[in-house]
Amino acid sequence: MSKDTPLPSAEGFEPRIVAFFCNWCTYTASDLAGTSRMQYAPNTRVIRVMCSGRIDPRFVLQTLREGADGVLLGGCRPGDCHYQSGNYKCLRRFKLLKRYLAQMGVENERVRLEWIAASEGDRVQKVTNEMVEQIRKLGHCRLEQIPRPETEPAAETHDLEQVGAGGMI
Amino acid sequence: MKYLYYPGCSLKGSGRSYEESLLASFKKLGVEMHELPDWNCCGATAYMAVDEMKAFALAARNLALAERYGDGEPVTLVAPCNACYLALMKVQKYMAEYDEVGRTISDALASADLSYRGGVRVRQSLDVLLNDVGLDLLAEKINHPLGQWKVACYYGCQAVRPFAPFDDEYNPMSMDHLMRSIGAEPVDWPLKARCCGGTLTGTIPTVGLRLSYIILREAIDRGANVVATACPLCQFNLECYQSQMGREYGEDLDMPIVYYSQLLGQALGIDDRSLGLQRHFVPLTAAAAVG
Amino acid sequence: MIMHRKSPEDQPRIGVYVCHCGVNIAAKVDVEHVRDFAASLPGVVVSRDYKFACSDPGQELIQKDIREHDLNRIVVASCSPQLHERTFRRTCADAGLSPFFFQMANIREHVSWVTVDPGAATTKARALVAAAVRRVARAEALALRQVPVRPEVLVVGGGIAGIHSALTLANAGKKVFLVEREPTIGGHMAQLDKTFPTMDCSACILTPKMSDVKNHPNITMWTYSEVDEVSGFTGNFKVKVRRKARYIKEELCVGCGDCVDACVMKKEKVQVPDEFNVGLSKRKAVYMPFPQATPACMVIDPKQCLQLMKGKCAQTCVDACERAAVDFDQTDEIVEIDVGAIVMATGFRPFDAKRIPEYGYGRFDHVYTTLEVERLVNASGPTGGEVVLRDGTVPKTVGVIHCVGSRDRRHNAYCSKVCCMAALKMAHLVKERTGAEVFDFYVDMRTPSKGYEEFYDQVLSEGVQFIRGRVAEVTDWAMTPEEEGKLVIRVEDTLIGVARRVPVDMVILAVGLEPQVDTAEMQRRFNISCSQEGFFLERHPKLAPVSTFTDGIFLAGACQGPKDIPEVVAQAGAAAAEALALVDRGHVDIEPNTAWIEEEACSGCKTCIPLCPFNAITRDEEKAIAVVNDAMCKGCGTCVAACPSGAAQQNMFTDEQIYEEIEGVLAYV
Amino acid sequence: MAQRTPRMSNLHITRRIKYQNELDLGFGKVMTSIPGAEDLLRCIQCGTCSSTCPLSIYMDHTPRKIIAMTRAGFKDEVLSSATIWLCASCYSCTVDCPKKIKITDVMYALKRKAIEEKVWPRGLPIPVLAKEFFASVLRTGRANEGRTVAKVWLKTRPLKLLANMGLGLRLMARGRMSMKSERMTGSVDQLRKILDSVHNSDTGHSPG
Repeated sequence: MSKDTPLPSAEGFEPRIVAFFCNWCTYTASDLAGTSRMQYAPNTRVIRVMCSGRIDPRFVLQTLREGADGVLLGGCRPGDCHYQSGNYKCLRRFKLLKRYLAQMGVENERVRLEWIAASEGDRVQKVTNEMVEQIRKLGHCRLEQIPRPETEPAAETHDLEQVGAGGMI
Repeated sequence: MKYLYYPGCSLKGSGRSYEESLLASFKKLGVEMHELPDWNCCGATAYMAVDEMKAFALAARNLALAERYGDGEPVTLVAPCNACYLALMKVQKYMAEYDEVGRTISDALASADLSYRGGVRVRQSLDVLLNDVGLDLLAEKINHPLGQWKVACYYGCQAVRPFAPFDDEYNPMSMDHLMRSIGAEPVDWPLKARCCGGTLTGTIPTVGLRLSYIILREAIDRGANVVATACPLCQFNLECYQSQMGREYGEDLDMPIVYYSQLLGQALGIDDRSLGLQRHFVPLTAAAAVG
Repeated sequence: MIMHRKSPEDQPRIGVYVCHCGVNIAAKVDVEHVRDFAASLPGVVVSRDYKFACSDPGQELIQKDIREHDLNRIVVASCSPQLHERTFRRTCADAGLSPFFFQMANIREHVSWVTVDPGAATTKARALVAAAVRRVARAEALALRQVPVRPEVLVVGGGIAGIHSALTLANAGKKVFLVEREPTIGGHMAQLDKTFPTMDCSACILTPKMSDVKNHPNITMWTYSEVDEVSGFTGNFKVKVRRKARYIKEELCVGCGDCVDACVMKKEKVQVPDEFNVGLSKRKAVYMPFPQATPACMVIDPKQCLQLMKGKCAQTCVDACERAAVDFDQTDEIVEIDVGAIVMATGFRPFDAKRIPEYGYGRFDHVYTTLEVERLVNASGPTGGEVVLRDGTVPKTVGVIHCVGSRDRRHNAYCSKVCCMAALKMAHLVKERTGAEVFDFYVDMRTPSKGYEEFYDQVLSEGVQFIRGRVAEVTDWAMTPEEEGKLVIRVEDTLIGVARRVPVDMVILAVGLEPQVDTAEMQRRFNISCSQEGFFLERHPKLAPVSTFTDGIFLAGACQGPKDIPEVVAQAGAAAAEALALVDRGHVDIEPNTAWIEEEACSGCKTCIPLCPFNAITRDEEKAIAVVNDAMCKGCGTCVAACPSGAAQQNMFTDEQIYEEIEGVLAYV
Repeated sequence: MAQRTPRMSNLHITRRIKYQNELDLGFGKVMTSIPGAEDLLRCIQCGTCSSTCPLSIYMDHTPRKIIAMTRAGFKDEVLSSATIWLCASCYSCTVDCPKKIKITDVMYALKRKAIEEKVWPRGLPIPVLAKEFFASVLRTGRANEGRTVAKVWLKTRPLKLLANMGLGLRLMARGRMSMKSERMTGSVDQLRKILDSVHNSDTGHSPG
């Protein structure tokens, strides 16, 4: 192997996907996929958070801004949240985020939220593979026009939260 | 109600009375059946043994034609013959389940400017009668209830196996319900969906005849005076080889083997000739002698 | 308290250790390449690869580097943090470094084990290592929080698993609450006649333990009760138990049975199937499940009692009870308890044989399940221990069928483990009681435990006919005169290679074990996980078999997977020991991943307050800002994600740390 | 099974042993690549297929044994076995198999393999029927039952054709059989084009 190992397919486009998985269900499921030796596409990079409720929509924007082609969010199944309702909060923010992204011209398939329980290693495999295939068809994600979070006007973020919140995000 | 109809080769040959009685009955029930234009053989069981992909391609062409006929609207294709029903169902499923099948068949269809995107719902005519027409409407339309018949409902294999979306794989009930609705009494018996021997009756008669005989014998033992079938090959085997079976096993067999649609037709008041009953070897009137 | 040698203000001096994990990682990931790559990352002072980082020499190597190279941040790229994060944190702490200056990159479960192509695996490992390096540079020195632990333990389920766990804990001096859904403890074991392989009478060995539970000063036993709600966390669970109305005052009832005799449901046709006898006998509205039921207390079935259903009955039971124990006005009562640990012992459910219609259960009278035959052969069962069929005859030929619902991808793909021995026991008992010719149809005979193979050998020598083959069908279709009126078992004798038809009078289905029907609901209530088959999921199949992913909740018995009695008892003891280890220590360490509010940045908008599932955030009206109560915060971070002004932050998961991680996974490809 | 007094001449004393070099060890693996046969190697030899099969009692090897032999590489024995030709495609085994092995599809695959390798038992009418059927459809787009069966008998057992003449005539008299071929309403060319295209893109199991 050369020092600069290229992505597996040099000729084709290999999407880069960042996954935010909750510690209790989806991260455990992806560990299970590992211990069960389920082979899947190598394009995802998992970032662990304690709860899908921690996933700030700005993480997703920043991830795309940094050059990722897709973002996968994973949380416990409805009703199974380790912190009671963090996954619902995630879902509400996600819905708003999707609308926002659509306005930015980001294709629907690039950002995906999945409920994957700790025992569902096979779903990690399936969802990852599916997503990689979908994004492979879409090609690179270009999100230059989004300002970096640091420079983002506070009011805009505020709006985002307020709408999503409705008092109870 | 309006359906696209796939007769298959047997219903134009040895199983003509199935088509005659089914179309007549549907007409009487106010159901429109339109024959799929330019259909071809489904491939049946034999083709699969020679070339799997070609067998799939044969069946798929019909689905492609049906989908095109629908012109964007959802299409239901009714296949009364069990073998056709299975072949059409199978290619539909395998195209979706196996990439290799999906790709090969799509390419093959494309070579003749055809395509199939999975938009056809394939259904057995029993399924349509039970679940679309419904027992309520049937009860309304029945004017000649057939109280004299103790019917052994014989579904054969491929209507219920392996796909059986509308009935049980070994103890199907849809035909039983249908028979009850026309006033006949279905008998409870364990061989409703056991194999009749298929083409073995012709190719290895010692084996095939025995399988058909087992079905017939059990139907008699359970007190049936008529056997109703849903498959042209089953009907052919049980009826046309009956005299041969009689000779082979030293029994006087005289069991009328009809299509469920013929009994339904009678109950709807359709004349025997329109139901193709004259085409059968064992006349339906012989039944009284058996029970 | 450990003195941290390094202050967080120091420039990061990072050590990276890329683990081979034998060949588990090294066979797929080019570890040397990743090592060299890591060395090029900002702040990295030392980068090494090592055969087994978690081994003693591996840990010593890290500690030596910390001392010699003055490292203040450590990254280990190896397995999942679920497995060894604690190990390496301790390594750091022992070398005088804050354990929270450690970061793990999961390049085994997330990379080498799931990736086909070595090149792609190496690329992915690089990204994860870069992310860990970037993140650890922003790590902060934190201290573990210590929370006191309550000494009481809740045991859920009063079968043999729950009984054994409760007794073990109680004997160690801990206060135990034992909650059982049925009117009596005892579970499935109470229904069994004999227990394999020694054939001890099940009741004889179980009932003493049942009365021990009842009489133990440290055990509070609540039968006919269910857990309604669980909140809190390890060491401090708050549990709401619903004590269902029995309509009998437990403290007054002596179990004499006068009310049962008096009950107006005298005719059998108005009576209901007796659950304890698996429907083989009938019971009235007021009943006791079986004579040794514990507590020896009646219960009135509200779905059958005329008074309770229609408000109209002669109430003969009330008149008959000299102690005035009948109480139609009773209602469900909710009791709240605080416990430090919970042992789940909720057991299993037998496979419903009707789901395999080919075997005719429910269609043919003479097809039974193993559990039904347990009751038939039991001396206190519905037939007084005589094996007679539903038509009153004694079977002359009996077929026992293995693997009913098990090893079957259409139903349960797993082996239920106990059925081979249960079937052998049935074959032995039925032959012993009736002298019948017994045929045993098995797929693979599985008898791997102490004394089990010997039992198989005994049953073989008793003349039971073993046929290796899975039965396709039980039918009343007769082909020969001998088959008329019998049940015919159709099977291939696979050792001989011929199809056989075996006519029998009685069929016994060795049904498998399934998760309880409400496992999914329980899983939610207790916030634990289930495996794909639906049994509760253990933390690690080998090394943490009775722990769950939720600290403080442990698993005992068949709720975790099929088990026989010896195994259940062993596991129940282990679960009790784990619970004991927790509550006995008196405190638990909690991750310092709580949220906090940066006062200057908080606008006082109150967005976060209703979001907190634990009511840990309040508003300081004077300062007009939000305040997080550290003791109540469980560290989910939901408030942090929602804070419009970025004032809320989460320790160990600050925005800054996560942005570093995002850049880390993307920037170096 | 028939009883008979054993005689020395009836005792077929043969030497039976299988040397490893006579086996095709990869045969099972090869078969799993065929759609429907993918689960073949999962078989636990429980025999459900053989006991539910209405024809296993006539087979030289039960379906279970065929799977074992396929997996073990007894390719010659499997392909020359009568078993695969006796399968009437009733799908009982497929729906009953606890491992969800599509045994009917496995049997089809073995039939094709036998035809491809030209090892099917000569004189057995079933492969002839399959091929005649195939040819008939290729000609007209539809199957003509009467003609096909007549041809099969002619090719395998001419006497049988005569014996069944009566049945044929009776069927004809009732309008249930005709020597005139049913044809597709459109041109058969389109169908042939599709079939040819399959042949071109074929994955290796086309007719020999």
